[in-house]
This record gives sequence, C-alpha cells and structure tokens, in this order.
Amino acid sequence: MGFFKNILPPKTSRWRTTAVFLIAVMLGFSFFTAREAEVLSYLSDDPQACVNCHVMTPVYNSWMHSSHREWASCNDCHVPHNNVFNQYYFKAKDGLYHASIFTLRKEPEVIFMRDESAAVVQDNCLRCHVQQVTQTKYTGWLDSHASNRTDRTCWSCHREVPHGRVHGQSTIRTNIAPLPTDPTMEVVPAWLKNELSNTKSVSHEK
Amino acid sequence: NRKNEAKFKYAPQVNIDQNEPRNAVWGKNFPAEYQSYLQTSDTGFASYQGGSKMRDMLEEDPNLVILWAGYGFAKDYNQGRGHYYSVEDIHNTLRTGGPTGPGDGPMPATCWTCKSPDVPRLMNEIGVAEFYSGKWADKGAEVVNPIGCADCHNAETMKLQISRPALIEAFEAMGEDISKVTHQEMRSLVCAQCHVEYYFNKNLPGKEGTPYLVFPWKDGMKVEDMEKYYDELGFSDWTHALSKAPMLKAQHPGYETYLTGIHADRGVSCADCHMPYASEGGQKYTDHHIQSPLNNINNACQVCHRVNAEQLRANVYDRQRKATENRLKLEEQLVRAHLEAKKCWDLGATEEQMQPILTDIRHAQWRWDYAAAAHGASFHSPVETARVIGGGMAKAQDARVKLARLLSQLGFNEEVPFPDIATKEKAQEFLGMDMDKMKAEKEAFKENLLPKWLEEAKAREAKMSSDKVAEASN
Amino acid sequence: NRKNEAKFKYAPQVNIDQNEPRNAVWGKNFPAEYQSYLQTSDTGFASYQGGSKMRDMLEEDPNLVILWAGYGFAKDYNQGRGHYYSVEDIHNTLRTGGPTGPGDGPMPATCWTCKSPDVPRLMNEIGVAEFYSGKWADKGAEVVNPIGCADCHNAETMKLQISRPALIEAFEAMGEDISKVTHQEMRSLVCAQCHVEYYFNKNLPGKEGTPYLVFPWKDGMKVEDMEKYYDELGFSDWTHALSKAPMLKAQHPGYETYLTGIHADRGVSCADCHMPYASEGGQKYTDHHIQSPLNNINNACQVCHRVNAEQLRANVYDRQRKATENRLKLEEQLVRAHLEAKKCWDLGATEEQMQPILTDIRHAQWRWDYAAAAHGASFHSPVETARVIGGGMAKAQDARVKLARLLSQLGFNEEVPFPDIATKEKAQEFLGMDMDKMKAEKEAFKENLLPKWLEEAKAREAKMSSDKVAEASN
Ligand code: HEC
Ligand code: HEC
Ligand code: HEC
Ligand code: HEC
Ligand code: HEC
Ligand code: HEC
Ligand code: HEC
Ligand code: HEC
Ligand code: HEC
Ligand code: HEC
Ligand code: HEC
Ligand code: HEC
Ligand code: HEC
Ligand code: HEC
Ligand SMILES: [Ca+2]
Ligand SMILES: [Ca+2]
Repeated sequence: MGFFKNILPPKTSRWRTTAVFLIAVMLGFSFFTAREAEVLSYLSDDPQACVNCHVMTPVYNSWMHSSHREWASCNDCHVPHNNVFNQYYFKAKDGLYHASIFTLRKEPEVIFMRDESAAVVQDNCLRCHVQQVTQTKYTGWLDSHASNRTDRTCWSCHREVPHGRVHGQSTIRTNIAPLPTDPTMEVVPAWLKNELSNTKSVSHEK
Repeated sequence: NRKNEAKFKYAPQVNIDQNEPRNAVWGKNFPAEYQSYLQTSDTGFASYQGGSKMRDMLEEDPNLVILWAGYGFAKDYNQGRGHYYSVEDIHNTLRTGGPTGPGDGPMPATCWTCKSPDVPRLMNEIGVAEFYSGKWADKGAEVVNPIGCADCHNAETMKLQISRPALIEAFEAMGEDISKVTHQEMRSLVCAQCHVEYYFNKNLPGKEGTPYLVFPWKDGMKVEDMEKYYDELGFSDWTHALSKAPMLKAQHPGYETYLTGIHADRGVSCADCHMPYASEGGQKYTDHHIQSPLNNINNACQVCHRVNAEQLRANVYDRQRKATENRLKLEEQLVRAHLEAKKCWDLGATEEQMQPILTDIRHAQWRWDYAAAAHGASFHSPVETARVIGGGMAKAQDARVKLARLLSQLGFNEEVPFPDIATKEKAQEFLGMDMDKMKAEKEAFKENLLPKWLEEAKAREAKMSSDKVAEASN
Repeated sequence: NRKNEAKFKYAPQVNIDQNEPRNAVWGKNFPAEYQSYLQTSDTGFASYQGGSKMRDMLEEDPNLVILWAGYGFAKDYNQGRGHYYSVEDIHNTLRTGGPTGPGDGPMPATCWTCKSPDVPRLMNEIGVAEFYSGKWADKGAEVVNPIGCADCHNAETMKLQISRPALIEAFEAMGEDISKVTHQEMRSLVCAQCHVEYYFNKNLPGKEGTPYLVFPWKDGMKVEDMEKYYDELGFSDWTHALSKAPMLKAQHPGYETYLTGIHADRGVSCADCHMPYASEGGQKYTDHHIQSPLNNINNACQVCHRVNAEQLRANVYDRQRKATENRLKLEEQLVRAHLEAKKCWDLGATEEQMQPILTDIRHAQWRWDYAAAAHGASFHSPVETARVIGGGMAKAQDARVKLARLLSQLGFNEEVPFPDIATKEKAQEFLGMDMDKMKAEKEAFKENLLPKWLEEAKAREAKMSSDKVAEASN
C-alpha cells in the first residue's frame, strides 16, 4: 500500500475521494481501451490480429494482394526481429499507442509510418533480402558496400511494396475484411444447403 | 462499439424528385454529404493564388482591365469561390448589370446555366432552347438554389449523371457517346459540365437568335483546335475597345487543360483531389466540401504521395509561380500591342494594314486567356500551360514587330507611352468607364428587383412538398 | 561465417592505383561493372531526340549554324554519345581543328578536362593550373583513355569521389563544403563534374593567362543567376559574326536544370535512372551502361512507376515535343534578330544605338541555349525549361521591336529577307565558312599527329604494370 500512500492525498484531504475516483476512471479507461481495441491481439503474429481495427483494413487488403502475402506477415516487417525482448516490447508499445489513437478517434485519414517504424521495416527488408541487394563478394572487401546499398529506404524505389500506390482509410470501397472475432462464414448459403441435401436424399431414395 | 459503425445503414428519410433543386431536402437522406457540401460556404482559406476567399482579380492584376477593354470582364472579375455562392455571386457581379425587370440588362438567360440545380428543373419544365432564350433577368425568380445535388446526381440511384445538354452535345459533335464512359471518367465529367470553355452560338440552325450554349470541341480541345474552330466560324466574343481586334474570351477551360496533364494521364479524376474520401467513424463518404486541395493535403494528396504536406504545397506553388512569371510578361506585351494598335488607328491606318496585326493580337490573347482563365491549370498541367503561354508570346511578337513597322510608316517611330494603370481604378478610368453609374444600378437592382425574385421563389418552393418515405411507400 | 567465406572466395585480382586510367585494369576486379560499362560503345539506340546513335545536330536543325556564327559550334556539333567515345569524338570534331603539333590549334588544353581518367592522373602528376595551360594539342599523347572508373571512384574503397577540381571549387564559391554531402547526393555529383555549364576564366588572380575551368555558380544556378554572374564579370564566349553581339554559350547545364525538376525534389539521383540496378545471379549490381533510360525503361523507370513502358515513353516524348515546339520558335526569332542587327550595322548604325539591342540578343540567346544545351532538360525539368524559353522569347521581343524602330530610322522599313538555310551546308555557305579546308586539316591531323599520340601513349602505358594482389600483399 506504500504505492497508494505516495500517490494519494492524505486521508484528511477533501481531494482524496476525487483522486480515488479519478484513478478508478483511468484504470477503467485503460481496460476499456484494451478490450475495445483488443490490445492482446498485438501479441499474436496473425495478420488477422491487425484487422481487428477497421483502420488497418486497407493495408491488410493491399498486403493480401501483394506477392509478399506468401512470405511475410505484418509482423515480419513491422516488428523488430533482432531479439525477442525488443520484439514484444515494440509490439506492446505500438499496440497501446495505436489503441489509444483508435479509441480517441484521432487516426488521420492517411496514416504514415513513424520514423522508428520505418527503421524497423527497413531492417526487416534487409533481413530477408540482404543477399540480393548486396554483392557477397564485395561485402568482404569494400567497407561501404553494404551501407551504400542500404542507406536509403527500399520503398523509395519499390514504391508499391507491399501496400500499393494508394494509401489511406478510404481507399477501399467496403470495409470488408475477415475479422478474427467474426463467426465462421457460411460458405454455402442455407437455401443451397437445403436444396443440395434434398437432392441427395432424393437420389438416395431412388 | 466502433466496429458496428462500419456496417452501412441506409434508410432514406424522404423521396427525392429528380427536379428537386433544394439541397437541404437531399440532405435529409445524405447528411454526411450535405454537411460537407455546406462547408463550401466557408471563405477562410487563401493560397498563393486560389482558395475560397473572395479575390478581386482586377485589383490584383490591373492589366486585365486593359486586356478586356470594351467587355464585361473589365467591369468586375473575381476568382471563383465555393459552389455555395454561385447564385449570390452572379447577382452581385457588375457584369450582369442592374436590370430593372424582364427584358432588361446586358446578359442573356444562358448565363444561369452553370449556376444552379434549378437549371435542369427549368429545362425539364420549359425546354432547353426556351431556357436559353431571353434575358438573364427574365429567369431571376426561377433560379435561386446554389449548385448542388441535382446538378450531378440521379435522384433515385444517386449515380452520377450529366444534367447539362451542352456537354452531351459536345460529345456528339466529337463523334463520341457520353453514355459509354467509365465510372472513373464520370468523376471528372460531372465537373466538365461547367469547368470548360464555352461560347454562345446565336446561329444554330433552327434556333437562330437564341444564345445557345456550346462547347467548341468539335475539332479538339487544344488551344489551336478551338482557335481554328472559332476562326472558321468567324466568331468573336467582342471587339476590343482600344485595338478594335475581334477578340476571343477563354472561359475556364479547366477540364480541357486538366486532360493534358500527368494526373489525367494516370487516371486521376477531379473528384480524387477536390472530393477525396473522408471517413467518419468508419463510415466512408465523398467529401462534398469542394475546394482548393491545398486546404486538405492529407486526404487530397497524401493518399498517393508519401511526402510531407509542405513539400507538396511547395511543388504546387513552384509551378504556379513559374506560370505567373511568363503570363505577366505576355500580359504586358498584349497591353502594349493594344495601345500600339490604337495609336495606328489614331494615325489613320487602314483596315487592310491593320487586319494581319489584329489577327495576331486575337490569337495571342486567346492563348494567354486559355492559359490563365482556368485557375487550376498551372498545376493541373504546368507543361501545357507553359507551352500555350510561349505560343502566345510568339504571336505577340509577330504583332508588335509589324506594329513597329506600321507606326514608323505612319510617322511615329518611338515607344508608345505606357499609361498609369497601377490599380484597377486607374485602369478603368483610363478606359473612361463610369464605375459609379454601374455600381448605382447594381444597388438599385439589389434593392428593388432582387428581393422580388427571392420572394417569388420562396412562394413557389413552399408549394413543393418533400414526401416522407413512410407516407410514400405505405 | 559467410562473410569470411566471401572474403576468401572473392579476393581482388589486382591492386589498383588511384591514377590508373585504364578501365580494363579496374575491370579485372569488377567484371560485372566493367562489362556493362563496355556497352556504352553500343550506338544502336535512337529515341525521339536522344539515344546512343551519332546525330548531327547542325544537320537536324540548321538554325544552330546561324545562332553560333563565328564560333566553333557552327563548324560541327553532335548530340553526345556513350562515354566510350569521349576521346574519339574530341579527336574527330572540327571544333578542335587540325593541329600539326604542340602549340597549334584553336582549343586550349582545358578541353580535355571532361574526357578521360587520364585527367586526374595528369593533374596529380603536374598540377591543376599546369594541366589547364597550353594548347589542346600539347596534351594529346597524355589523354587517351575514355571516361571511366578513376573519374568517379576511389581506387582503394571504390567509394564515389570527386576527381575534378572545378566542382569542388564551385562548391567553395557557393560557400558549401562538398565533403559534407550525402551518399545519395554523390550519386548525382559524380555526374556534375562534367554535365554542367562552364567557362574558361583567363583572369583568375595568380593564374592570369591560363584558361582555368570554372562553373559559374557563385550567385546560384538559375539562368538569371548565371547571367548576372557573367554580366558582372563582363565575360563573353565570342562575338557574333552577324550581329556583333557579345555572346554567351551555355554548355549542357544538365545538373543545374535537373535540380529544378520533380525527380531531384524527391531525391531521385542521376544514377537511379541512368545507372539503375541490374541483377546477376540474384545479386544486384549497378548497371554501368550509362545511356538513355528509354532504352531500359524496365529497370530505369518501372521500379518506381508501375505503368506500362509505352506510356512512360509517351510521357517523355510529350514533354520533349512541347519544349521543342517553343524552342524552335525562339530560334527563328533569334536568327531574325541577328540578321536584323547585321542590317542595322550595314546601314550605319552606331555602337550607342546598337548596345541595348545587343544586350537583349545576348540575354535571349543565353536563355535559349540554357534550355537547349542539356539534352535531358526537357524531361528532367520540363516546367523550368519552358519558363526559361518563355523568358528568352520576352527578351527576343524586346530586341526585335527595338530593331524594327532602328531599321526604320535608318531608312529600312520592311522585313529583312530570310536567307535559305534549309540545310547545314547552305547555312555554313551563307556564313562563308570554308568547310572543305577544315575537313582537310582534320584529315591531315588524323593521318599525321594522332597516330603519334596513340603510339606514345601505348609505350607509356606498357611501362605501367598492374600488380597482382598476390604479389603485392605478399
Ligand atoms: C513486405 C513488408 C511489409 C509487410 C508484409 C507489411 N507491411 Fe505495412 N508497410 C511496409 C512498408 C514498406 C510501409 C511504408 C509504405 C510507404 O510509406 O509508402 C508500410 C506501411 C504500413 C502502414 C502505414 C500506413 C500506410 O498506408 O503507409 C501500416 C498501417 C501498415 N504498413 C500495416 C501493415 C499491416 C497491418 C500489415 C499486414 C496485414 C502489413 N503492414 C504488412 C511494409 C510491410
Ligand atoms: C486497436 C486498433 C489497431 C490494431 C489492432 C492495429 N492497429 Fe495499427 N494503427 C491503428 C491506428 C489508429 C493507427 C494510426 C496511428 C497514427 O497515425 O496516429 C495505426 C498505425 C499503424 C502504423 C503506422 C504508424 C506507426 O506506428 O508507424 C503501423 C505500421 C501499424 N499501425 C501496424 C499495425 C500492425 C502490424 C498491427 C497488427 C500487429 C496493427 N497495426 C494493429 C490501429 C490499430
Ligand atoms: C520475411 C521475409 C521478407 C521480408 C521481411 C521482405 N521480403 Fe521481399 N520478398 C520475400 C520473398 C520470399 C520474396 C519472393 C516473392 C515471390 O517471388 O513471389 C520477396 C520478393 C520481393 C520483391 C520482388 C517481387 C515484388 O513484389 O516486387 C521485392 C522488390 C521485395 N521483395 C522487396 C521487399 C521490400 C522493399 C521489403 C521491406 C519493405 C521486403 N521485401 C521485405 C521475403 C521478404
Ligand atoms: C491531382 C490533383 C488535382 C486534380 C486531378 C484536379 N485538381 Fe483542380 N486543383 C488542384 C490544386 C492543387 C489546385 C490549386 C489550388 C490553389 O491554388 O489553392 C487546383 C485548383 C483548381 C481550381 C481553382 C481553385 C480555387 O481555389 O479557386 C478549380 C476550379 C479546379 N482546380 C477544378 C478542377 C477540375 C474541374 C478538375 C478536373 C477536370 C480538377 N480540378 C482536377 C488539384 C487537382
Ligand atoms: C459552361 C458553364 C458556365 C457558363 C455558361 C457561365 N459560367 Fe459563370 N462560372 C462558371 C465556372 C466554372 C466558374 C468558376 C470559375 C473559376 O474557377 O473561378 C464561374 C464563375 C462565375 C462567377 C464568379 C467569379 C467571377 O467571375 O466574378 C460569376 C459572377 C459568373 N460565373 C457569372 C457568369 C455570367 C454572367 C455568365 C454568362 C455570361 C456565366 N457566368 C456563364 C461556369 C459558367
Ligand atoms: C453546375 C456547374 C458546376 C459544376 C457541375 C461544378 N462546378 Fe465547380 N464551380 C462552378 C461555379 C459557378 C463556381 C464559382 C462559384 C462562385 O464563385 O460563386 C465553381 C467553383 C469551384 C471551385 C472553387 C472553390 C473555391 O473554394 O475557390 C472549385 C475547386 C470547383 N468549382 C471544382 C469543381 C469540381 C471538382 C467539380 C466536379 C466534382 C465541380 N466544380 C462541378 C460551377 C460548377
Ligand atoms: C459537383 C458535383 C456534385 C454535387 C453538386 C454533389 N455531388 Fe454527391 N457526389 C459527387 C461525386 C463525384 C461523388 C462520388 C461518386 C462515386 O465515385 O461513386 C458523389 C457521391 C455522392 C454520394 C455517394 C456516397 C459517397 O459519399 O460517396 C452521395 C450519397 C451524394 N454524393 C450525395 C450528394 C448530395 C446530398 C448532394 C447535395 C448536397 C451532392 N451529392 C452534390 C458529385 C457531386
Ligand atoms: C489518385 C492518385 C493521386 C492523387 C490524389 C494526387 N496525385 Fe499527384 N501524381 C499522381 C501520379 C500517378 C503522378 C505521376 C507520377 C507517378 O507516376 O508517380 C503524380 C504526379 C505529381 C507531381 C509531379 C508532376 C509535376 O507536375 O511535376 C506532383 C507535383 C504532384 N503529383 C502533386 C500532387 C498534389 C499537390 C496533389 C494533391 C492536390 C496530388 N498530386 C494528388 C497521383 C496522384
Ligand atoms: C527520373 C529519371 C532521370 C533522372 C533522375 C536523370 N535523367 Fe537524364 N534522362 C532521363 C530521360 C528519360 C532522358 C531522355 C532520353 C532520351 O531522350 O532518349 C534523359 C536524358 C539525358 C541525357 C541525354 C541522353 C542522350 O540520349 O544523349 C543526358 C546527358 C542525361 N540525361 C544526363 C543526366 C544527368 C547528368 C542527371 C543528373 C544530374 C540525369 N540525367 C538525371 C532520365 C533521367
Ligand atoms: C565541364 C566539362 C566539359 C568541358 C570542360 C568540355 N566538355 Fe565536351 N562534353 C562534356 C559533356 C558533359 C558532353 C556531353 C554533352 C551531351 O549531353 O551531349 C560533352 C560532349 C563533347 C563532344 C561530343 C558531342 C559534340 O559536341 O560533338 C565533343 C566533341 C566535346 N565535348 C568537345 C569538347 C571541347 C572541344 C571542349 C573545350 C572547348 C570541351 N568539350 C570541354 C563536358 C565537357
Ligand atoms: C568525366 C566527365 C563525365 C562524367 C564524370 C560523366 N559524364 Fe556523361 N558524358 C560525358 C561526355 C564527354 C559525354 C559525351 C561523349 C561523346 O559524345 O563522345 C557524355 C555522355 C553521356 C550520356 C549520353 C549517352 C548516350 O548514349 O547518348 C549520358 C546519358 C551521360 N553522359 C550521363 C552521365 C551520368 C548519369 C553520369 C554520372 C553517373 C555521367 N554521365 C558522368 C562526360 C562525363
Ligand atoms: C560516371 C561515373 C562512374 C564511372 C565512370 C564508373 N562508375 Fe562505378 N559506380 C558509379 C555509381 C554512381 C555507383 C553506385 C554507387 C553507390 O550508390 O554506392 C557505382 C558503383 C560501382 C561499384 C559498386 C558495386 C555496384 O555495382 O554497385 C563498383 C564495383 C564499380 N562501380 C566499379 C566501376 C568500374 C570497374 C568502373 C570502370 C569500368 C566504373 N565503376 C566506372 C559511377 C561510376
Ligand atoms: C535506387 C533504387 C532502388 C533502391 C533504393 C532499392 N532497389 Fe531494389 N531494385 C531496384 C531495381 C532497378 C531492381 C531491378 C533489378 C533487376 O531486376 O535487374 C531492383 C530489384 C530488387 C529485388 C529483386 C531482385 C531480383 O533478383 O529479382 C529485390 C528483392 C529488391 N530490389 C529489394 C530491395 C531492398 C530490400 C532494398 C532496400 C535495401 C532495395 N531493393 C532498394 C532499385 C532499387
Ligand atoms: C527512384 C524513383 C524514380 C525513378 C527511377 C523514376 N521516377 Fe519518375 N517520378 C518519381 C517521383 C517520386 C515522382 C514525383 C511524383 C510522385 O510523387 O509520384 C516522379 C514523377 C514522374 C513524372 C511526372 C512529372 C512530370 O514531369 O510530369 C513522370 C512523367 C515520370 N516520373 C517519368 C519517369 C520516367 C520516364 C522514368 C525513367 C526514365 C522515371 N520517371 C524514373 C520517382 C521515380
Ligand atoms: Ca477560389
Ligand atoms: Ca545521345
């Protein structure tokens, strides 16, 4: 209780009730935020975790249509892979940041990566492609070779990898993307199922 | 829960008639679009040369008064502002004069064409040629709602549609069928109903005497194509008060110049920049606050350009400044040419001597106006704009070299003095324009005739009901 | 460890000295780069206005002969081709004449500066000012290897580096430090050693009499900035044979104009388009086949622009055509101005009467040349190119209106007849140039002096050994 002693006004103060109330509100808000935005989903590596937020739908959809879909998930690019601690720390930090923005409805129409995120992505491009973008034989004896090849964001040339040319909240007509929270979709509509099972039973009868 | 917001629920509140000119009625069904539309009433933004602020172009650049000597634009010309003001501004401009009643005033009814959704309503009710007939003042009580929904939308499906015959006829003249265009093209073509060069043809077979609205695209949309079109028609908008040249006025060839730019080349439409999507709580809608995209760079540009807003703004200003620099040079050359031609007439030049010179002046100023009149062109298509200005300079040079020779021949071998036209007032005075009289007439119109128009319209609209959906679809 | 493996597997074959001018020697260590470099010898590609083909500019546009009357460029001028030909082409051009031995010929040694990696070697051996001294023929035996590795690379680290003093001095003059630039900027600055406007200053303090190579950037790189610089210096490249105007020649201000374009604005460097990555065995290397990117749209453009190659090519041609259209108009105006000025002199005009006119001509043609001389500019920076051409037209108009008045005053009030200059030959004949003599002198040079130079060089290089690494790092 030492902790509360330090942050709460003395029992005698009129402020104490107010402060207790405010702390309760703050905690409540945090839980709300966390739940509302499914912050825990950040700890998953499943891209579907990202589309929990509809603001991630455009980037999800563009990724879905890119050649990287088969090779790299969101976290392969957007989360550091240099060590495990950093990976989860970054995820949690980002998750909370995105969640608060989302809950506050402060997301801009067109989202840009922050500088730290850009650095993470650049590292990840290299993680997979370093053999292709540098010449193995030169890295051995030309000191600046690797930095010459990597000191510029890859997407300044590969402008459409992987999210395409057009960015922004409204770049897709509908907000339809599979949400992990959605019940499994009905692949065969009920009327058709009915129809088919009827036919089946009919043919059986024959 | 915010996720549910994303599920679009559309429950129409009212049944809308295609001839419904009142935007507020449409707004009941489409509140997000209507609310954003209403923002075109904002006049708070000014950029280097545009924005929603009222900008007196004659004050900012008094050369224009001389270039348009003898024509309405020398009286009053402002940089356009939001669609919300389309009717108010045509009431206020000195160009429409101070009519005292039907049949009075300098302008034809055709002037209303691009100012209101009352126009398709009226055309529907009385016929197209009938709409174009008569004076501007004749239809003042009919046209009162500012540009809005019925100008661009089908009331039943909300699909984009063309409400103005001139555009459809222009496509026909080019041998194209406007009903075959793509949806993406429609996102520009609705604008091309108005943001285009036009003229009034009084000699259309079967419609002689009616100033029929025509877009001069039959031979193409380039500056040379339209010039050829007008030359072959022997058309001129007015005769210049100083040089007596048979002049052409280019009116905002916005769509035509846009088509020559890189954005059109890559399929970017007017609406992409001037009506970008916005979202509110996961609900996407088209931002109907049509305005300078520089007041909305995040949505309008950064969707495609991943660079910071200040850099994009600088790109735009840079192109505009470069166009302005040479445009102003061309203006000075043209002002001088008009003055020099006047001097020739004063010294007794003959029609025959003047004719080739006046043709050069006509062609030079046509190029200048084509490049200047669409305020967006220096960004929409900076390279074409520069090409056209260069072409104008070459014509102006032809004119002025000939003028120098003719002046010498007439005994005047020196520079024609340049008058003091440092302000709009000085330039108008130089031309002997009686501005006080025009302003007084305008005031009288606003006190006497205008209130009557508005009252009459109010009474008419009160009789139009907007059916509640519940009642209609019982 | 793969890195060590790589080190072991790919040891350099030879030790390269910084002053090694022979590209083949560098090629032993860097075969992919060298092989692609060798392809600059290909002359099979022609685009609308560029490509690696030999194109006789005077033949394609005989106006040029008149514009450069009295100057070397009126003798012979080709559109540049691959770096592989830099030495061969300067041997062949009639501009360098037919020297018979040291001290002979029209050109100074400074002309070698941008033609070979022998240049940094020589500067290193004898000193910069000493390199610039004397006649072009004096150093013919020293400069024999075409543009190559040592021009752009540090031999030990292969880092990009600046080998030409003029660029470093130009940065100093602007108050900037070239050693502080980023790696990305270096990818353009290595080109800016040569693809820039320059002049020979014979009055540098301490170096009087030496035609020292200077880039006129002290007041900025815009056309107006450099003009001011030259005007204040009272510099002129030559006096025009017809008009007697003190002329400026703009030489390929490629880097300067590129900087004003959108690609530079977005950080795209020369190497991005002219030396895009290629891959070999799944690994990227820099394509050293420097050429028109239109011969390699796939790698040069499409990594950034995901539109089809034909559309990109059309974008480039469209900008080039629009620039050409107005450039040709300006050329005609300038040709006329020169002819009209000559007529004035013929009719007895005084220096005082001519002086303002000649200044206008100087400034107009300077603008024309600035826009025309860098063959890439109409794509690299189409808006600036158009602005500059427009500025030139305005100056030409000033000149020609004054000329018309002066001609009348001198009793000649009509159009000065335009000579038949439909071909290069006719234009040169009109100027009374003895082309046969020049060609004969060139042939004599190629038969007598040139073989001696090449022999001497061969003997010298035979003595230079290229150390095998194994031996060197024993
Ligand atoms: C192959 C690497 C890669 C993968 C996989 C990837 N991204 Fe990205 N992401 C990038 C790059 C590169 C950018 C920067 C794009 C730019 O600025 O042009 C970016 C930008 C973003 C942005 C900023 C908004 C924008 O439009 O630029 C968001 C949000 C984002 N990614 C989310 C995701 C999500 C969610 C996924 C998975 C569904 C994902 N990314 C998969 C590389 C990747
Ligand atoms: C709680 C909703 C939500 C979820 C879930 C979510 N995001 Fe975001 N994300 C946002 C919002 C809101 C922003 C805009 C932040 C801003 O620009 O102010 C954003 C921005 C970003 C950005 C650009 C800003 C930056 O941090 O550089 C990236 C990259 C990104 N998200 C990646 C991801 C990835 C990868 C996942 C899945 C692991 C994910 N997001 C899941 C809401 C979410
Ligand atoms: C997890 C590994 C991984 C990461 C991270 C990654 N890539 Fe890739 N990338 C691949 C693989 C595997 C392929 C081959 C895909 C194929 O052939 O379809 C590929 C293909 C490519 C290609 C060629 C095909 C195309 O789509 O154009 C480019 C270019 C590319 N990547 C660039 C990038 C860039 C830029 C980044 C960082 C923003 C990045 N990659 C991040 C694994 C990755
Ligand atoms: C690529 C984006 C883009 C496209 C496409 C585009 N515009 Fe513009 N437009 C601009 C910009 C930027 C300006 C300059 C605004 C300023 O100066 O403040 C502008 C200016 C204008 C202006 C003057 C604005 C003012 O402030 O008064 C009008 C009118 C206009 N455009 C109409 C159109 C029409 C009509 C089309 C299609 C035919 C179109 N635009 C296509 C970006 C665009
Ligand atoms: C083909 C459509 C069209 C026709 C016909 C038309 N206008 Fe316009 N008008 C426009 C457009 C588009 C603008 C906005 C121009 C801009 O970008 O500034 C405009 C702007 C205006 C303005 C506000 C700016 C200013 O110039 O002061 C007035 C007033 C105006 N028009 C009056 C008239 C009059 C009077 C006529 C008849 C002679 C007329 N219009 C005919 C399309 C048209
Ligand atoms: C019915 C005719 C009409 C149509 C359709 C039309 N405009 Fe306009 N537009 C005008 C007129 C008239 C004005 C000037 C209003 C004024 O100044 O009073 C104007 C003004 C503008 C302005 C200047 C606004 C400002 O704040 O300065 C822009 C931008 C513009 N229009 C773009 C568009 C675009 C984009 C479209 C199509 C999506 C379009 N317009 C459709 C007639 C029209
Ligand atoms: C100057 C032309 C113009 C005017 C005026 C106009 N709209 Fe639109 N509207 C558009 C365009 C362009 C779109 C985008 C259509 C598309 O791409 O499908 C649009 C889309 C819409 C949509 C479809 C949903 C959306 O937001 O994309 C609705 C609903 C709508 N408008 C309602 C209205 C209402 C209500 C008004 C009057 C207050 C109005 N519009 C006035 C041009 C216009
Ligand atoms: C829908 C996509 C889209 C939108 C929206 C858009 N652009 Fe572009 N822009 C392009 C494309 C595509 C190009 C051609 C070059 C390329 O392929 O990247 C381009 C080219 C440009 C250029 C270079 C052309 C030139 O004149 O030098 C500038 C500058 C530019 N855009 C600025 C803007 C500005 C400012 C806005 C907002 C008012 C804007 N763009 C909106 C797609 C777009
Ligand atoms: C965005 C791509 C791009 C950049 C950056 C660029 N260029 Fe170019 N360059 C071109 C294109 C395209 C042409 C036109 C080729 C043609 O006409 O065949 C060209 C033409 C040229 C030419 C004439 C080619 C010929 O065929 O003779 C030269 C020389 C040149 N560029 C040098 C440079 C230099 C030096 C730089 C940097 C200062 C530079 N370029 C930057 C694309 C580029
Ligand atoms: C500052 C560097 C520089 C200097 C100094 C220089 N040049 Fe060049 N030279 C170039 C460049 C760059 C080109 C390629 C021009 C192009 O794009 O076509 C060139 C091209 C040439 C060509 C081939 C095309 C043609 O014009 O026929 C010749 C020959 C030539 N130069 C001769 C000379 C002579 C003679 C001199 C001395 C008066 C000289 N150069 C001084 C840089 C230079
Ligand atoms: C040492 C001087 C020098 C340097 C450094 C230099 N150039 Fe050149 N460049 C020339 C000369 C000289 C020519 C003309 C050669 C000829 O015509 O014989 C030329 C020709 C060219 C051409 C025309 C090729 C063709 O096929 O028509 C291009 C393109 C070009 N250079 C681009 C570049 C680029 C890009 C760089 C930097 C990466 C560069 N140059 C660096 C001197 C140089
Ligand atoms: C006109 C300038 C120029 C000339 C000449 C030149 N290079 Fe390069 N070279 C470059 C540029 C620019 C790069 C890219 C450097 C970077 O971005 O780090 C480069 C890169 C290289 C690299 C690094 C690996 C790679 O492929 O990116 C090697 C090795 C190389 N050059 C070898 C040579 C050799 C060998 C020659 C002579 C045959 C030569 N260069 C001539 C400009 C030049
Ligand atoms: C200066 C422009 C530029 C930059 C920066 C750049 N690339 Fe590339 N990249 C290219 C070009 C051009 C190619 C096409 C080479 C080819 O196919 O021959 C390419 C090809 C590739 C390929 C496909 C290689 C193959 O073998 O097919 C991959 C993967 C790639 N780049 C990844 C990257 C990554 C990762 C980065 C960041 C370190 C990067 N690129 C930075 C221009 C660039
Ligand atoms: C490293 C990336 C890169 C390369 C390589 C590149 N571009 Fe661009 N280009 C851009 C950017 C960035 C813009 C500015 C517009 C934008 O933001 O998309 C642009 C703009 C343009 C424009 C519009 C500008 C104008 O003048 O209207 C054209 C056309 C264009 N590029 C053609 C080309 C061609 C052709 C090539 C190859 C010779 C090329 N580009 C190479 C990145 C590149
Ligand atoms: Ca405006
Ligand atoms: Ca060439």
